[in-house]
Amino acid sequence: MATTEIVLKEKQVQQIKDICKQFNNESGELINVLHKTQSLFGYLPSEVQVVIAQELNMSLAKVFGVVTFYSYFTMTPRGEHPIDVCMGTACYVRGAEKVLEEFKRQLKIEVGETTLDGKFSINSLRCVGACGLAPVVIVGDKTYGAVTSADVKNILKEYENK
Amino acid sequence: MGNYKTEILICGGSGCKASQTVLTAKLLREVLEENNLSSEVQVVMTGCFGFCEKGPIVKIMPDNTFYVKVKPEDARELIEEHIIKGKKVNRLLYVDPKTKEIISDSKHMGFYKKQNRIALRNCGVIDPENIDEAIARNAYTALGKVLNEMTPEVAIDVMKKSGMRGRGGGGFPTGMKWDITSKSPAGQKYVVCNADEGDPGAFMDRSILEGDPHSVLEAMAICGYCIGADTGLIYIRAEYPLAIERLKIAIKQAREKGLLGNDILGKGFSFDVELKYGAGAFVCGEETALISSMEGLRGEPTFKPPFPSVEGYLGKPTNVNNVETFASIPEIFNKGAEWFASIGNEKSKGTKVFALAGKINNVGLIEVPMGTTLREVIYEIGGGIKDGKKFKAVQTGGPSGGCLTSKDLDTPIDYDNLIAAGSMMGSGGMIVLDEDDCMVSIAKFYLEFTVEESCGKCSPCRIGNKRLHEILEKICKGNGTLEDLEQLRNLSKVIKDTSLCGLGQTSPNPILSTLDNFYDEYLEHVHDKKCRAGVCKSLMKYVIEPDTCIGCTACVRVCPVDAISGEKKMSHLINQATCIKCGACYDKCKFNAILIK
Amino acid sequence: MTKIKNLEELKQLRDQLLSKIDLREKGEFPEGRIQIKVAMSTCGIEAGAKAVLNSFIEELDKRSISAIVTQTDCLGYCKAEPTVEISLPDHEAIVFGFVDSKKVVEIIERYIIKNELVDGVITPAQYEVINNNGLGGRVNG
Amino acid sequence: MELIKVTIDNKVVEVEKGTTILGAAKKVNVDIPTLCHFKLHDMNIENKPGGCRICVVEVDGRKNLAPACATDCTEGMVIKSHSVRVINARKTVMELILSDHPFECLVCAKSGTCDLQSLAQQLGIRKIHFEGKKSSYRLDTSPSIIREMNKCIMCRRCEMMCNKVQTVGALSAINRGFDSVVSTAFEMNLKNSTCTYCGQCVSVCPTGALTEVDDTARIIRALADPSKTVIVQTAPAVRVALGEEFGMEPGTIVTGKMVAALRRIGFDQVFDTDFAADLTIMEEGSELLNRLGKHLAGDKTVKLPMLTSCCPAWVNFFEKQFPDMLDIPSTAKSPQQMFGAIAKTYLADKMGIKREDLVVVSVMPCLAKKYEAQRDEFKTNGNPDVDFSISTRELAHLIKQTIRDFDSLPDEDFDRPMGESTGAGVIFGTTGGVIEAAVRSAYELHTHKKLPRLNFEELRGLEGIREATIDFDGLPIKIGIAHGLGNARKLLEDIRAGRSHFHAIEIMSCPGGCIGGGGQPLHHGHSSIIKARQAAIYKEDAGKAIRKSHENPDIIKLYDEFLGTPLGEKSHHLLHTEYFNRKK
Repeated sequence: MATTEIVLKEKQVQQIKDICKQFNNESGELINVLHKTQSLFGYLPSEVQVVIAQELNMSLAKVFGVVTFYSYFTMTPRGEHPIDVCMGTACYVRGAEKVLEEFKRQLKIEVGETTLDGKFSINSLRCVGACGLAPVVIVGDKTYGAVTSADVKNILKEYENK
Repeated sequence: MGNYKTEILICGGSGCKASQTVLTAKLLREVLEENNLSSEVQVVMTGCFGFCEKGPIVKIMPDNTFYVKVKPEDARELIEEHIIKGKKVNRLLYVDPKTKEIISDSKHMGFYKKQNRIALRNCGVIDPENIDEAIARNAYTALGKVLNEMTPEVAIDVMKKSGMRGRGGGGFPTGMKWDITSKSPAGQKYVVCNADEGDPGAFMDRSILEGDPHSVLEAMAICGYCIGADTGLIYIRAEYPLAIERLKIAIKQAREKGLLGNDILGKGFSFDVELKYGAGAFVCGEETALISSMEGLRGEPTFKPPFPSVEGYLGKPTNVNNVETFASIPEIFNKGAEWFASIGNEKSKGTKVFALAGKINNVGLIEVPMGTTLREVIYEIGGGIKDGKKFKAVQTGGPSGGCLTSKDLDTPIDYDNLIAAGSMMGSGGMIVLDEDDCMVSIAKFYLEFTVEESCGKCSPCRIGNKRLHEILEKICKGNGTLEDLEQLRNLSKVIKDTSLCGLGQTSPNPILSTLDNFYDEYLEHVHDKKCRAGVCKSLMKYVIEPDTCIGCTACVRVCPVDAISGEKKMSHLINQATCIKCGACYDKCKFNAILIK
Repeated sequence: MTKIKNLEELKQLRDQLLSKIDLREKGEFPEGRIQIKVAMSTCGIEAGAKAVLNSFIEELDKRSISAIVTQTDCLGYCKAEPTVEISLPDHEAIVFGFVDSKKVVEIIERYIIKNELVDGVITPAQYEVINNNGLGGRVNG
Repeated sequence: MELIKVTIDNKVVEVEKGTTILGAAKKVNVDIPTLCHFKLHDMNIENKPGGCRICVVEVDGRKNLAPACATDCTEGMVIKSHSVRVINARKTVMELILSDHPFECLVCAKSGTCDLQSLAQQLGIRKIHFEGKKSSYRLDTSPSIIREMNKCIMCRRCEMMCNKVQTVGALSAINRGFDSVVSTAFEMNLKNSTCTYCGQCVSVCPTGALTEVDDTARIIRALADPSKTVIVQTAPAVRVALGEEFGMEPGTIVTGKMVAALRRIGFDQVFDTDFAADLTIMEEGSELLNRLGKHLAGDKTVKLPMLTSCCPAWVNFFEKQFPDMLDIPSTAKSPQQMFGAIAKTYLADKMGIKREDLVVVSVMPCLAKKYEAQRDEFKTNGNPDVDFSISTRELAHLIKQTIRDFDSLPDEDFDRPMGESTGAGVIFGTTGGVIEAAVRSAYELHTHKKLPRLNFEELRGLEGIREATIDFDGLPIKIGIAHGLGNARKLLEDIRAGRSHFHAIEIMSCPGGCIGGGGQPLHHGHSSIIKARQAAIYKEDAGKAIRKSHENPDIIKLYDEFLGTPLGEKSHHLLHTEYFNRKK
């Protein structure tokens, strides 16, 4: 895994420990613990998983096995402006793939990656339930509906100087 | 309370919220305040109205006026015109696309006419964050009735008589499932609500949880009473933050009212509900995988038997039903098994919620009696195909389902007919496809999904689906052979025959059904190296028709790779070597001068 | 919040709470209900339509009569403002002119409850639908 | 037990309720091929993920095929084990698996013993109709084990062994779908993980994905070097298993042929690790008596129970997972390392050569021994006490490379002095053996009386955790035995929680002890093989003239000439070690 190594601050370790404690340090609560931790750090670097494995008294390999199983969990930090392109069927048949391709082309990154400057990351989602707006793109908290590949440039422009 | 003269209901479902209904609601309240109307007019944020195509929806009561596509900037006009002057804002009213008639009562719209909302009965009607409104609409009376009047056996019998079948896809009789779990040796048991809606293009479970969480909680408690469980768990996708929030509120309010917790309604029955979160794995919709995931493990399915009803969560008997199933149940007890069984057809009773999407005019969430035909759904409720294009197919059952074609349009929709037609009910995704859709690409789309979502535990699904996808890619690139088509069919059958769980057992369905119904399209890809829908990039190119092009340069400006050249007011040319076939020029050209060849 | 102790209490609570969503229930299924539409155009408001609307709601409430009270655009009879259209189940809708709070009581007591004829009715024949912007579209529904 | 009738390929069979189709098929000699399924019957070890889908059969009335390994029989079930549909499905699934497998069979370490290879042969695969992306992973080499996950077929046997049986937790399935594979946390190198090198993953791997590091070439090079004297020691469990590699019945004792073969390969001297095992008993037994005595005298600083320390994977296990309990195991080195320490001092002196010119090779049933030999604390000026450690399987390869007919070799004896051993040394090869050997000596050293009996049946068997109380002439000594690290963990946790009532505990990492070691010939899930090896060990013991370590004349001589007394200064220096916290 090519993640940059980080050193957790004591306070951060304590935060993870507190989360584990909230769930009684039960290994069966691993997924809940990972959710809470990810919402705290934005991602789940290996160092964080080490603490969780220790606190829940389970093997690190198992924790990693769970983290890599679920697409919601990520070991790479997302961009400042995370771009989610809905690839649900409704969006797909209305051209989401072209939109996704265009984001990838413009930003020169693949799905799941973050631009070098840390500004943007691209993810594809499975149905955000806004099928009436298909194809849907979400950047941060903002939702864009009926997006075409020609709109991509303008959407990115909105964030370039932010 | 109760003194409001008018209520403005505004959709607070995820889809409409994406279109800023929270802001709209805020502005509505502000304008009301400005006009000293806050005590007379109440703005209520409800769940989804279903008519997503026209969202955001605002409905004014008791005037029964249904406004569509309401944006924040419309708030002032709505208050000043409709509320203050009693004047309808015509431009925000629904216009029937055929008759051009303005319709303000949703009941008279084609979209709603044929619907019968049981699972969705409270969605778009009540404020899901206020238990009082749910109670006013009969919430928890079914639970009260069951606790007061029925033994678990009798209640299970009601379920059996109702003919209810699981709405999650398989269609297993719900009463029978409850019966089996109730007969598992006593001790700790669990009721699990499967809210891990993973089918891309289906969002009924989310809408129900967002719009009417109490009906699910109530039904889970009824189930708990029937099978002898005191704990309910809702396994919900973490990608559904709004549904999670509303469920949390609902659980809290139900506890405060004593409708969850100890000694519910004084009958000595205790039941409480906790949330467990999914983390983005479609396979967790499969009940054994869901249970693994709830236990904090990788969401890998296990071989059945043992079924969860015998050995489920933490090894204890567990009854798993999905959201829509639960949401329908209180009405069965309120109105009777006979009432429910009278809706639908011979083998499939009640109603089914579908998420209608794709190339259709009325995208949205609908609930129709079982046995409604596809034609009714697509042409009457759905309002026909978008942009006057030609209907090609409708995909049901998501990645596990198949494509139905015009020959199936008059087939009554039920579990068995859909399977007979080569598809399945699934969770209720219904994607309409038109002439611009390439059926090979559609199959490829679903296989890509399956490949991504396969857990990897069994070899046919792990490797077989990958190979299927690779063959489809090869075909779409124009490198397919006739043997590949044969290979697709054979491999699909073996994968179905040998896979461990429902995901693999159904994942080749999109291929098999498109092979059956659109073999000529496959042949064209393989033989003629042609994609008639112009979707497969390797088999198509964009060209400018010199006679039609007026040289407006719109395409030049939109082309991301500067592949288009030409003088102003002169016909343009696309450099095929540079063109990345993104289609931006095609979408942009107002003169239909760009053709797909 | 106090806990609900039994089914009876739940049902009582439900009945109390019904009023909370009454507007929605009534509005969705107006058939078979008393419908009162108060014309609230500029002319109507100037003539006191708002007070009339409030009186209707209050007086009906006092008598526990369930009715749908809505506002509507000008009924086209500006000289007789405030005007009110009332439709009782199984009856043709009729319009009253020059309605005030006193008249409201009379209309309720006599026309709505006892179904007696009350003065001030403008017969349908006297006017046409001028503005189809009116709530409900057609007045003679 | 309820009996039910099923029909398999027109044969009616009655089986107990709860029997799988696979089990029923065995009863009527119907061979249903399996791949991921793995069962060590007598040890309660089973891998049944139902994942490979090779064992599918057709069941009347069922819409899809059923995996025979995971489907229970039901009354009246009618099963077809090789219909056209079944055969087609099996072959297709097999082709799929092979389509994501490197075609390197000719040069694969597992060639010839590979389950996947033999299954492909059995199913008559001649062409793979699918092509596409193949999994590609980094080769991971550790001191003991090589992971070549391109060859992984996701049978999950290793994961089951590592987690359920051994509770080591170094491995887990990671990722999902086509990218899923069994790996370490963060796909780190095995040597950075919690791996103990017990090798149980290797011993169950059906393909070449997990293999041992092959040291035979280095040994051949050393043998060819005229400046080196190369000696070899062989562990007790090797002699009862090596024959299997040459087609002999499991449990055949090939001590003499093995010695003869090693001489023919070119080893200058062939010694026996059993000698070192006797030495271990002298040290460990004395340590136990010493600790026991102090403890009984009320010295609270002395910890009891004392745990054996001769199993290197076990040492790795507690160093990595129980670093708070490093003072509980005996400080005695393992027999392999005692042998090396004595060989490179006492023996080298006797032979008149420098330690650098003496190459000590060990043949072990074990992969962790490779790592143990490389530990820094077992080196003098960088020169290891044991230069190379090879497994039983590697020895078999070495023999096959050099000797045509192992079967017809004469029986030969070990060289002296380090080839003389007792029955007590032999039984080190099985679970319960070390503690039995210790009891035989400790009893007599403590009571100064002759043992009334030599066989301690109460310490023998294959139960995962066993306990017995041995009367030391009025002093009841409570003994615990665990094999399999999962069982060891339970005893350790008891000790940590203060619940343990034992005086001494023997721990072996591998199920069955060294006879089931990670370096042994593959048993392919037949626990009868492990049982046969165990019986052979006890047979070898029973046939020995001397069966108590302290009566080994060469051991007595070693103390007289060189070491002095057990636990003495020299012994302490050469034969004892210390443990390190290796938790990460």
